[in-house]
Amino acid sequence: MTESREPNTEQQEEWQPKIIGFLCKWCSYAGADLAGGSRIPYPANIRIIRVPCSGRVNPLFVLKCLENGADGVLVSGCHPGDCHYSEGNYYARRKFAVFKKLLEYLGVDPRRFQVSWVSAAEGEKWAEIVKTVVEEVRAAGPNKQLSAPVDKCSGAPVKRKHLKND
Amino acid sequence: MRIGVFVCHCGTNISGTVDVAKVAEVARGMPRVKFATDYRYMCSEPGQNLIKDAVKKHNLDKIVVASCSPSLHERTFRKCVEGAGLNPYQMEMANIREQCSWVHHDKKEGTKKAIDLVKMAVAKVGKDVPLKRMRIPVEKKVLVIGGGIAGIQAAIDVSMAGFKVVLVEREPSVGGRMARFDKTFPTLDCAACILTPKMVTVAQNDNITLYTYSEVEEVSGYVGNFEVKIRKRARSVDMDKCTGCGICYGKCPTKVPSEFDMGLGKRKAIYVPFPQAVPNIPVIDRKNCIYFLREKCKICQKVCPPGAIDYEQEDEIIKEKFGAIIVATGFTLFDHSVYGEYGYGKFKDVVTGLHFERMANASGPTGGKIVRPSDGREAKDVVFIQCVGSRDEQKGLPYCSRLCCMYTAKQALLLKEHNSEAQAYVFYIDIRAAGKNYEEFVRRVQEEYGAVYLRGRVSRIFEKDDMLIVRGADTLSGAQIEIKADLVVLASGLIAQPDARKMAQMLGISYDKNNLFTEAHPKLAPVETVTAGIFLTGACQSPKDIPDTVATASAASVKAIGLIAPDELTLEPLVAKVNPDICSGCLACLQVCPFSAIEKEDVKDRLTKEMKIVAKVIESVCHGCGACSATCRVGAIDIAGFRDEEILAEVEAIT
Amino acid sequence: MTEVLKPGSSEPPENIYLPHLAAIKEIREETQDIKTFKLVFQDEELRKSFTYKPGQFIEFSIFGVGESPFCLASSPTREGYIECSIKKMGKVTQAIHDLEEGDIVGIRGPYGNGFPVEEMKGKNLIFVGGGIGLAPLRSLIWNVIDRRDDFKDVIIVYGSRSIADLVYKDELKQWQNTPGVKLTLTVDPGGEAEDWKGEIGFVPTILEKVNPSPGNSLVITCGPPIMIKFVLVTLNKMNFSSQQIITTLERKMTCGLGKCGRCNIGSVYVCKDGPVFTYAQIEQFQEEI
Amino acid sequence: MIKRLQEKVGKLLREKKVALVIGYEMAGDGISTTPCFIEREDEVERLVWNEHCVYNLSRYLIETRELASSPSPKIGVVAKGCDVKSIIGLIQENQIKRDEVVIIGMECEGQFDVEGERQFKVEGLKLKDKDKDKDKEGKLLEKCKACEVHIPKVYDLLIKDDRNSGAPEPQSPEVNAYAQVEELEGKSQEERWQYWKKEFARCIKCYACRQVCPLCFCPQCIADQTLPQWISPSPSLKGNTTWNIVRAFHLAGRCIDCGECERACPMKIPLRKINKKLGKEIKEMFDYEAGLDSEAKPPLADFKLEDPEEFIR
Amino acid sequence: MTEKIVSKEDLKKILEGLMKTSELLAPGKEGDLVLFKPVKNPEEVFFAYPNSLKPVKEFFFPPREELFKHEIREGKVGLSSEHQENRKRVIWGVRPCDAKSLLMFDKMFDGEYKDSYYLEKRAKSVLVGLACNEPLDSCFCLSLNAGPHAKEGLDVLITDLGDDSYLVEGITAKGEELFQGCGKESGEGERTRKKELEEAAKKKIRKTCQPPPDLESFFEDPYWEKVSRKCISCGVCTYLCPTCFCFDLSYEGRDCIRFWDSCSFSPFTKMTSGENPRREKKTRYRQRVYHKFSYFKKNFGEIACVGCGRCLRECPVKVDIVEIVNQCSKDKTKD
Repeated sequence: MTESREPNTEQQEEWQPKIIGFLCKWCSYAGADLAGGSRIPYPANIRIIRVPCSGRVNPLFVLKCLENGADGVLVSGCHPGDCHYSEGNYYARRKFAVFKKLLEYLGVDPRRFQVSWVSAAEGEKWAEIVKTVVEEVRAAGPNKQLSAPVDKCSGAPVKRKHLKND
Repeated sequence: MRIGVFVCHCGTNISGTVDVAKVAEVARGMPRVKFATDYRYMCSEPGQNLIKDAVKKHNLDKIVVASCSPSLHERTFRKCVEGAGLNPYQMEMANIREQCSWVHHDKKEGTKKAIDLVKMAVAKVGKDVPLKRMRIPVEKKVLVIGGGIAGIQAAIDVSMAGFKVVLVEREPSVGGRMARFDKTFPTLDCAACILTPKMVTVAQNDNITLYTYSEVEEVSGYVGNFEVKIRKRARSVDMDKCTGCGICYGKCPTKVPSEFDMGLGKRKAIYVPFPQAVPNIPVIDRKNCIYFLREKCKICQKVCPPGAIDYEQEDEIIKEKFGAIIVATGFTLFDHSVYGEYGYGKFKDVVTGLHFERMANASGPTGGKIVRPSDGREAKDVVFIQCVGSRDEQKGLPYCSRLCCMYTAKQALLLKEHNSEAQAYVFYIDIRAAGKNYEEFVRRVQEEYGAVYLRGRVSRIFEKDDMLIVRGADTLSGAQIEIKADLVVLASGLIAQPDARKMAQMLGISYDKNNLFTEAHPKLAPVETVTAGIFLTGACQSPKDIPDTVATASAASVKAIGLIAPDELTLEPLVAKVNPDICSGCLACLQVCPFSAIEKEDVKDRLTKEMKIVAKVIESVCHGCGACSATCRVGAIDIAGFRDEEILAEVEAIT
Repeated sequence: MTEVLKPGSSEPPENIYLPHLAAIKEIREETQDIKTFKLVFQDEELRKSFTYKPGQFIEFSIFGVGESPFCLASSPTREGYIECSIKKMGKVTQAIHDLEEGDIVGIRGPYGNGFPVEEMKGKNLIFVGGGIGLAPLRSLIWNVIDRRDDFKDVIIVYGSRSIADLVYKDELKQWQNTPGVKLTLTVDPGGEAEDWKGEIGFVPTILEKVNPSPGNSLVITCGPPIMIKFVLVTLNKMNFSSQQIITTLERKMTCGLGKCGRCNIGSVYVCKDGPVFTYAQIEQFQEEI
Repeated sequence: MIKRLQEKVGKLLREKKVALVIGYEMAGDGISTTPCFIEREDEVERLVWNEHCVYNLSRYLIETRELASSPSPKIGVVAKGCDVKSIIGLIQENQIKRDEVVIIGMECEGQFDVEGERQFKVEGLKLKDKDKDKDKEGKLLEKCKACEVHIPKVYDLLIKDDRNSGAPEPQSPEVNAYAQVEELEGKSQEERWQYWKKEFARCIKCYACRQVCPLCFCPQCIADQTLPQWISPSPSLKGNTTWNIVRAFHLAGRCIDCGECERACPMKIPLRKINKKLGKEIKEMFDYEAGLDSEAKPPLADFKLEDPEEFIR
Repeated sequence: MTEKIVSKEDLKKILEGLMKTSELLAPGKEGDLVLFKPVKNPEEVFFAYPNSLKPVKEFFFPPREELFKHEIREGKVGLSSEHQENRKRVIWGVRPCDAKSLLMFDKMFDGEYKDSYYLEKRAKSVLVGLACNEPLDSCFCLSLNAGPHAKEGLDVLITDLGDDSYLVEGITAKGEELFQGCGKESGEGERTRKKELEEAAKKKIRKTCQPPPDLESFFEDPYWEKVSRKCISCGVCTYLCPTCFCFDLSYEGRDCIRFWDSCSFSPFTKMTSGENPRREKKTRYRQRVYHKFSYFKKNFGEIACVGCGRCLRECPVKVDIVEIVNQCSKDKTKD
């Protein structure tokens, strides 16, 4: 069921980029944990989704995020050679290399989709990357591309009429 | 569906930055959430009891715990909800500490983010399906492939723990390379003295079945349940009847170069490779035996007192099941004939370190004398050249073979011990002596035994007046050097066995570009492979000296024992699953699976009733990495616990 | 020349796609994957005015997820609520199974022709059901039991894969105890338990054993296609004519209004002209059922 | 050429080497051709070959798979050099077996754009003399201009062009196959977005692009799935864009550039321009080209340690 | 019914006027394609087209239409539905075949269950027809009770007389209203000219569609397997067909939407259980043919085809439905 958003009191507030991160649970997620454990502050714009491996991240996830209105997506995994599953990140690297080229070619702002390697020891790096990505996405502005509202068949203005309500 | 949300204060760790009461309050309004509360320490016993009580009281079936990182307490809370009678995999954690309260300082912002994180967890748990841990029976037996020191040690260790082991060796005797050595660095124990007792143990231990002159031919199955075909090659000698008296090879008229002695000595067509061989039972080399070549002779059969010679014997195929496999297939030497400067392997008196070992060995072909193979004259001036093949990306290997520095030093020492007149010259690039007492040893060789160490490469070796002229540079002095040598000993690098790649493919383990087997993780899983249940020891993984080899053998044994000790394997259910109805059979998943956990299957389509190819997951082999799922274009393969639907629910929850 | 049609000019006509809101009053777990949902319309007027026939169906809407057709399992003789028994199969049914009492859903309908209850009066009725196929029959069975005098003997043969898969377990007992109603239960071989008192065997076999007479009788059957197929063979053997056999057909019925174009069999739209057909009608169809 | 094609196909059928041959016949308009399925020897006269045989018939191989496993096992398919690439792709992805197909390779000098007639009167475009007519280049399909496989790389039978008997294989003109892609690459990000937005807005989700594609063989396209719903089924700018991105990505490293998607699209969305771009990138980044080797690992199911990663932080 | 002669200039003025008072839709070029779109400038209105790529059905039965929205707050559900403003809509340049197709839509969307979304749009629209002087080879309207100058379903018909003047024939009051106060009476010469044009156009239509009377008995014929073989099961023919109306309903977020669907697609009839009565391609193709030439006729008294020829022109593999329908009777007699 689609729950309606909370009353939009925030609308007046300044726009804040919304970023979704897909982090592999062995390296990057642990890196983010380390950033937490080390109390390294970074912007609160990112929401992390934990995945087993960067190789698990289907490029369609990224597309879904952008389509649903996320302003940026960050996929982060282990450095090459460090993958817990030995090769997952290599496959991810290929997929995202191609996918990124595709999005760019279609005119999607490249800042909206980023990839990083962050190890479990790189808490600092994680915080830095979040900062950078947030700033870049902020500069890119609200995502009006893939999440553009649907176009109406004809441009006729509409009036809304409540029919049923309890 | 009735979801319960439990928000942890973590003392003030979370509540300092996040308004936990507000989070719980908002959570109460989330779809399908029937109960939400906050508590000071959720992971504490009262905290866990709070969850259990709420499950009962509010009839909850799915749980969200908003607290710290799942890396820390996922196990705790899974156990907790399991204790409450729920499926442990219908619990999700929202990491509002590491990802929120500890990194954000603004309470309003922190609270807002914490709410989002809870929302995601609620959305995910809503899609979670109950999962069951998998249990599979385990064959309590270990296969060790390779009967060198690595395999011997592994077999002994496993057998000592009370488990059955099958040790397969392709040579007629176990012992491997180490059996050829004279003494071992840095302690100079006699190799035979320390190895032979182990070889005997292998032969005599009831838990160990030894198949020599045998090879592994096929491996199928998966962790806990490997099915292996072993080819026991025909020895032409009945092992049960043979007493090892040795009359047969005493009388055999055919002499051929001995492989064991690196061609420096001879053996018969019926032979044991070396006196201490285990089993001490000869084998007929059918390629050279007169009977097998011309159907004549039969002398050995005539002289054999127990009548053990059996010319009709055939290869035997043994099929056995194993719970774990230890791979100890060892190494071979780099072929230096690629190097023109060392004479392309054509000069008889340019030999490898292993030749030197055989000569130095008192029971070897020269009776312990270091001689020139060309004329048998005792060698006086001997040049050792290091890094032959190693660390040479152009013609040789990119890596360092690790033990050449040490064995060269040892051989320089042995040279002097065998002949006090002799002089050793060692051309080296760097000395790598990074083991316990290694550096001291090398220094002793130089200082006490007078070995001359020259830093530099040899540019050419040529023959002159039945001597070898070794021309090189001493880069330290900058001088050009020419040494007139009786013998040149090359410290050839260690490389993978010629059939290593075939072996890896048969086992379904990965190998690097040098055909060395790849460990599952270089640091944290150095003896595991990506294929569950298959472990590595010794030089088949990377060049290792004896101490390291023995250490990895014991490590691999412990891993194998740990695997087969329980009656059943309990596996996490977070594995891939194929929907055969929509699988297109392109098998891209099979190609990306790092664990070979996917196989091709022919099935009848449920609806069209036509035969088709689909992918099938071997659940006990799958690690749940998800590479298959992300590669599948149809979305026919999904990862339990991280299903597409669950991940997309998280996305949708916050967008 | 044709004039353009004129809808009512002031008020827009009723929106045929807009569901009525209904609250889930009660959820009963029938089997592991079947639940019965009792629904009460939010609108009080509608609660009174909503009438339907056994065999009709509704479009059940989970807002934001989707809409699916389900037959009405309740009897119109029990007023004030409707009931649907729903098996967990796909996206919508899964979402329905996740619902809790008190949740609000959307209902459009009733649609379809329903069973010819009037024609059944004064006749012996033989109900043959399998699995969840009992749901539409239940509507009719209660209807018959509640007006017991209008009908003659009632025979019910109902089977499922196993005891656990039988639906309406409590009601089966009530039917059994109703005078003039003969209920035979069966489970597939292997689906029984030690204390099972019913039959063991597939529905067509048991039907043959029950051996109802075709005289002044109608057979109403509903269940998995494979069951129906063999039930027909059995009935044929017992000399039932195809006019005497009534069943409901299943198709993907998206709109329920005969408009969306997918549930037709020939020129007949299952959602509008069905889903109840006599076997005589079905025999006329060219497409395979 | 047609004569020999008919003879060879007749022989295949007569000798029961194939159960069915998929080829081209004249369409009702007397200009274009249409796919046809020949099962009997006496039907071979329907077969034609000309510059309007644009369809990639390998698409039908999957549907006839069932037939291929019946007693008379093989399916013959008339294939141009480019079509053979998709046959290789199908073998590579286990959709068909090489020994179940008889590839009747056609030497092809390029296909003409019959579709030029669309919307307007059918006139002017008549089957002209086989001799080189002046505006041939002008009518040549875009994809044919940079063709490198006038003679298929793999075939069981080859029907050579009569005119070229003995002549060396026609040389590909020096054409930049990626000119259109590069032109678009040269534009600004915003310009590219506006361009594609306008194109995708027209999409009516008829899925002709998918249905005509020889490599879109999934039993249930991801676009038709509801659990989860990856792509909204209705045509809207948002859903259309997603669909087109997914379609292109799912063909990355697999598309053999037959251009059928773009040709089939009634709304004339320049789909080939996207596929081509991905082909270019994959060639540059991973040194892989689709449709050349049925034994090769697909590039997205493969990796090299030294794969590019400048885009990764 | 009045007839008038208007000049090109007059038409432009009328268009300009309509733009202000109504929503005006007319054909325009988009690259090589001719599509109906809102008119922003009368200059862009394109007259010289055989027919638009998409039929005008999209303005009554949009490819995607929001039916209602839902909102859930604290367990309560609110539903709201949008209704388009009742502003007059003029669709300019409708070909007679497309106009006729709308009469079939009327039958579908009216009846026992009245589809307000369709009917509202229908009621507020005025159809200005443009007679076909240059039909295409693929047109076959004549054999289906229609024709290049047919008036059925239109409110007004314009015929281009070729000399920058147009004959305007009012058909309904709604239509005549648009041309009030402009142009001049038509003369005999002009009427003759129009007749000539009509006859000439009719002569150009050589393709005929002659469904056999015994189509029903053909249902199980292996013919369908054979003729459907090359069909690729895409939705081109159905989506571009002016008489195809199949649709699907779905929720997208908070919107309940209706959108085009096609009987060519395999999932169209696939049930959740996986069962699919029309899984085989042949059954789907047969459904399309039978729906048009048999079922619709049975239910509504006429063949659901107007002979616009779009399906022939746009089919990616040149499946010729007319040929298939005509042939199936011949085949019958042959066997």
